[in-house]
Amino acid sequence: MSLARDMITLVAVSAGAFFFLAGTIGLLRFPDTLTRLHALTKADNLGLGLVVLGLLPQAASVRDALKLISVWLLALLAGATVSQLIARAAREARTTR
Amino acid sequence: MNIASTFELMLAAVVLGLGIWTIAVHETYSAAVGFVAYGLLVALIWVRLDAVDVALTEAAISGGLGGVLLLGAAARLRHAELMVAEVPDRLTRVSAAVLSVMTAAALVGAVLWLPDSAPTLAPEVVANAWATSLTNPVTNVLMAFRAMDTMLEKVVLLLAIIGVWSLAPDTAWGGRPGPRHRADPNGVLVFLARLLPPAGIAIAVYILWTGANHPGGAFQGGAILAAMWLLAVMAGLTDTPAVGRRWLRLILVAGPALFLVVGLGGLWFGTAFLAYPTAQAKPLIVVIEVAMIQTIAATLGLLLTGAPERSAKP
Amino acid sequence: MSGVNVFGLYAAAAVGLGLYGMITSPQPLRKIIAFNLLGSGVFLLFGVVGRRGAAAGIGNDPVPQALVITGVVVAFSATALAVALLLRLSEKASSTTLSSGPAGRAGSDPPGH
Amino acid sequence: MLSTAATLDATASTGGFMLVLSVVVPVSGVLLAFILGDRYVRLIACAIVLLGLAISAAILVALLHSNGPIVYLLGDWPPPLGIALRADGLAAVMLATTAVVICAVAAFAAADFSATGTGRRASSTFWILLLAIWGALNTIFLAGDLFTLYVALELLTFAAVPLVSLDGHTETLRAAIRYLLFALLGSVLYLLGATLLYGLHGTLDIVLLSHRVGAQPAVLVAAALMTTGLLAKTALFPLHLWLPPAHAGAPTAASAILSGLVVKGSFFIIVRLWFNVMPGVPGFAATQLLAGLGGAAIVLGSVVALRQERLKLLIAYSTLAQIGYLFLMFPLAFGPSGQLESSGALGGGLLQAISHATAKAAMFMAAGCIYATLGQDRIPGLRGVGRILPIGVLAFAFSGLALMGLPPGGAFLAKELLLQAAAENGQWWWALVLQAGGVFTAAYVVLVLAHAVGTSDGATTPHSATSRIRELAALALALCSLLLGLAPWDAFLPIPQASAADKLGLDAVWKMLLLLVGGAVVAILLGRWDLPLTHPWRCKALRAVVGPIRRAGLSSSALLENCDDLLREWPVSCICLVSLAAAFGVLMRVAY
Repeated sequence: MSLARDMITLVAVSAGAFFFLAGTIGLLRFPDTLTRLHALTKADNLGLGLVVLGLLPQAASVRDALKLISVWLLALLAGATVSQLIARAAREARTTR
Repeated sequence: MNIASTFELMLAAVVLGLGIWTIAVHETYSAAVGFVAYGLLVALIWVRLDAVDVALTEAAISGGLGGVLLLGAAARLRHAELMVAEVPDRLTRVSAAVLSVMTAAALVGAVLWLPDSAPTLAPEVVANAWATSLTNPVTNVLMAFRAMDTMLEKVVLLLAIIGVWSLAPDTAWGGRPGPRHRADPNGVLVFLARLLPPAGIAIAVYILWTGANHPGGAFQGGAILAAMWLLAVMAGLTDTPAVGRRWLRLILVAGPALFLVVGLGGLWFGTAFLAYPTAQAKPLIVVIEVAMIQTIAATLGLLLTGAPERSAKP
Repeated sequence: MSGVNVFGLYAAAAVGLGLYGMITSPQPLRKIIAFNLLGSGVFLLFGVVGRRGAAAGIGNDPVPQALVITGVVVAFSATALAVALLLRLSEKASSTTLSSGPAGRAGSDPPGH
Repeated sequence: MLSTAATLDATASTGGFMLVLSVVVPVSGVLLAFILGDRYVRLIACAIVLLGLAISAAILVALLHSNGPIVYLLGDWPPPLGIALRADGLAAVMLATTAVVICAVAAFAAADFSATGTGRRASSTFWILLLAIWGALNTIFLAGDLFTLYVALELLTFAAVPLVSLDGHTETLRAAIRYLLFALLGSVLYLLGATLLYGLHGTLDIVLLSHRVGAQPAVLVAAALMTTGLLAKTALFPLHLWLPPAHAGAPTAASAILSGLVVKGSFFIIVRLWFNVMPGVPGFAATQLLAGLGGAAIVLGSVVALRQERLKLLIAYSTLAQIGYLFLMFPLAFGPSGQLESSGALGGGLLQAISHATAKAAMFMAAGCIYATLGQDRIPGLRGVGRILPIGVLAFAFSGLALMGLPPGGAFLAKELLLQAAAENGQWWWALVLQAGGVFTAAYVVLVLAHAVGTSDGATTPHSATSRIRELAALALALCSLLLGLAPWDAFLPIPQASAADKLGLDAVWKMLLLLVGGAVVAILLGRWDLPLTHPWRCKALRAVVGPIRRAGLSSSALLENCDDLLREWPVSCICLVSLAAAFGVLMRVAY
């Protein structure tokens, strides 16, 4: 049982870390704001989601698990909003130029 | 070398790199961005140092609100800062570098020379925790053993507000700070500003409440409340209040004033200034903290919005 | 306690870095950022000192923790005041330079009252 | 560990609650004034000022009747866990001085900062910050914990900086930013030192530390960092970049507070650090360096003061010189062995600080009256002001004489004590500096007075009338400073009894005359402005002799002024700061 949990954690967290890595590389290498944003949101949403998913089996109590999930939801909300704001600012900057 | 210490080494290296970048980068705005990231990573160091209370404060106040403050200033000063062309000459930079390295080296030496049996007050804090019946040792130190510092620091916050307000033009004295923000009412920012504050307020209250026994407290909660309020202001959902308003000023002094009143109560009825009667210690501290979280939230928020710019009268 | 010493070394480095920034940055805002870096170094050093004093089931001496929390808030207020002064200066003057050249010797402005 | 602290601090707390009140009363004044708003601010401030004065007097009386310092444990928690407030003789006299100066400044400012019209912003801010400065200073004098002192220092800075920029001019804003940033740098260094001390000894309580501190390397690093940080806040040469513009640019009442009181806050912590926390640890060489900087401050501050065009800047540079004077007591008190040898020198140094606090505040207030009357304060334009503003000029003269050390002033007694200590432990060179400092002070006082009482070519017309209360407040404070030597200091400071009275006499008058003549000569040789006295000198022979010397003097003083300009550059100042810290560290190390 414990082994299965640890396996889930290992796989999910590694996958999450991979998405973070990919997102970071994208952020550094992509040419313009919108594509960079694309890379960033992948890291934020999927990467963090997978990390949280991986940590859930390790949570000591239901309360801790709920906290983990709400962290992910809040990050999702903030990430979505901010990336849209950045995208809009980038578009406006392009049209005014 | 185990995984934990490898991680700590990497963390220190990354933070150091980020720090160097923040100091060395050409543009001021980039430096401000660098500082935000730096603040968040420093919070991680605090977690590794097993000081979660400090980590929360560092993330919320230094990295979060401090970062917003610096970013805002960098944006507003973009043009003014560019005009400064007084880069110090080579001699200055070299001697500054030498002296800074020397200082750091002396500090390293001093840290390495610290005695092996480190002195600590932790046992005494634990042994005297009965006086407040709170189990978070940091809250005990802040609210009971060193309550004077905490009270004075609230006055420091108030003075910072007075100092910032004193920079207003005479015509705007008592008026509203910062520009009136307007955002697309159907836009995503307004959406977030409507959706997030209820959750934020709940989290802030939770952090305040849990601060009695777990990491957390009025500072950390207050910083979150301030962030929620700033979000609403930036989305144009609410305007900054005129600083001459009586209710606003009452909120701004509520924390230190209640602290003083309770302290004087201890002087008058009890054993000493800022001494709590053991039976009522916990409720008294909770009441003070409830007042303090409002004061802290209002103060932090208003420190970010700056000096009054618009006259109170429309 | 190797990890603690790593952070102790970093704290000392941050102090040096912040000092260097405060001395050499031409822009006042950069000086403020450097001051915050310097401050974080000092606080971390305090944290390392507290970590060494872990005892009685607490991982970090709570007294330094409390002092650092107070210090962080004080440093934030200082930053806010400095930024407000700077913004006001930039409204009043074209340049935010802190040096007053030989022509405009400091204080040649008529004083109040 | 707790038990030692308990025995130390159990020594009676009768009247200890007054220590709490002396901090709490100004702070609650700040809160109350802030809530009630612009209309009642002045009223509250005046009520608090009177109350605070009474409390300070009560503490003085209580200390007379207690044997040993008054101690109060906040929250009943003994150090090292809790914080103690302690009032010894030094703290009590500083409390009283602060109360008196604040009282006089409040009387002066009552006419200035009224709550009407567009001045509401400046007025409200001024009164609240005045109370805040008072609360901060009282905390500094009483707090027995290094971190509480840090918070109080920051409180002081946060109250002082907005006062500098109160009028909102570009230059004063600039001065305020420089002041704030440099002061922050200083307090960070102080905190760094405090961190190391906690890491070594597990407490920040002054008394406990004094029992535990030895000459470990980390203590020396801490001492060097803390001292340098505090020096930056005290604006000792060469760390004075912020002082002249800040003190000269602030409104008059604020200048009086900044120059008279605020710099004394960090100075007092240095005294606590060197005499109470780690007595004898810094060693002989470090005291010599400290006093050497003081001597340099006297020369540079005085010479540059003689070259100023504006009266307020002249007084600000005079403050720079007088701050240097305060640091001469360190080698004299500690002596060649590095241990505390002459407590008379400590008493003299403190007395000098008190005397400067009163005299300099009075001088700024007198200058403020002159400025308000003439509408400007250029020194060549002062001619004839003695006619239209006799009391104001008299106040200036008295405060100047008090600074120079006219008996029975506090500065006179202080100088005698320091000279005595110098003779006792054979450091004659500091006696020379002490005397030179007196002559330099005389020089710029004579320079100003000669212009003020000189006849003007045309009729001087007052620009606007100044209120009589303001002149009288300045005069009262100046008189207070002149009579300080008669106070019964031996009850509070380590000063031998009745050392003032027996030094009064023909001898003292003779010394004073010598000082004035010396001052006049220096003013003629180094002053940028011709003394009006030189006009009647038609004697060509004399001119032929004086002329070349004066030219040489002027060019060398111009050189010093350029040097001052360079030192007040931001990077140069910061480099000086860090190098000083290094120098202190090395010198303290050398001592062992």
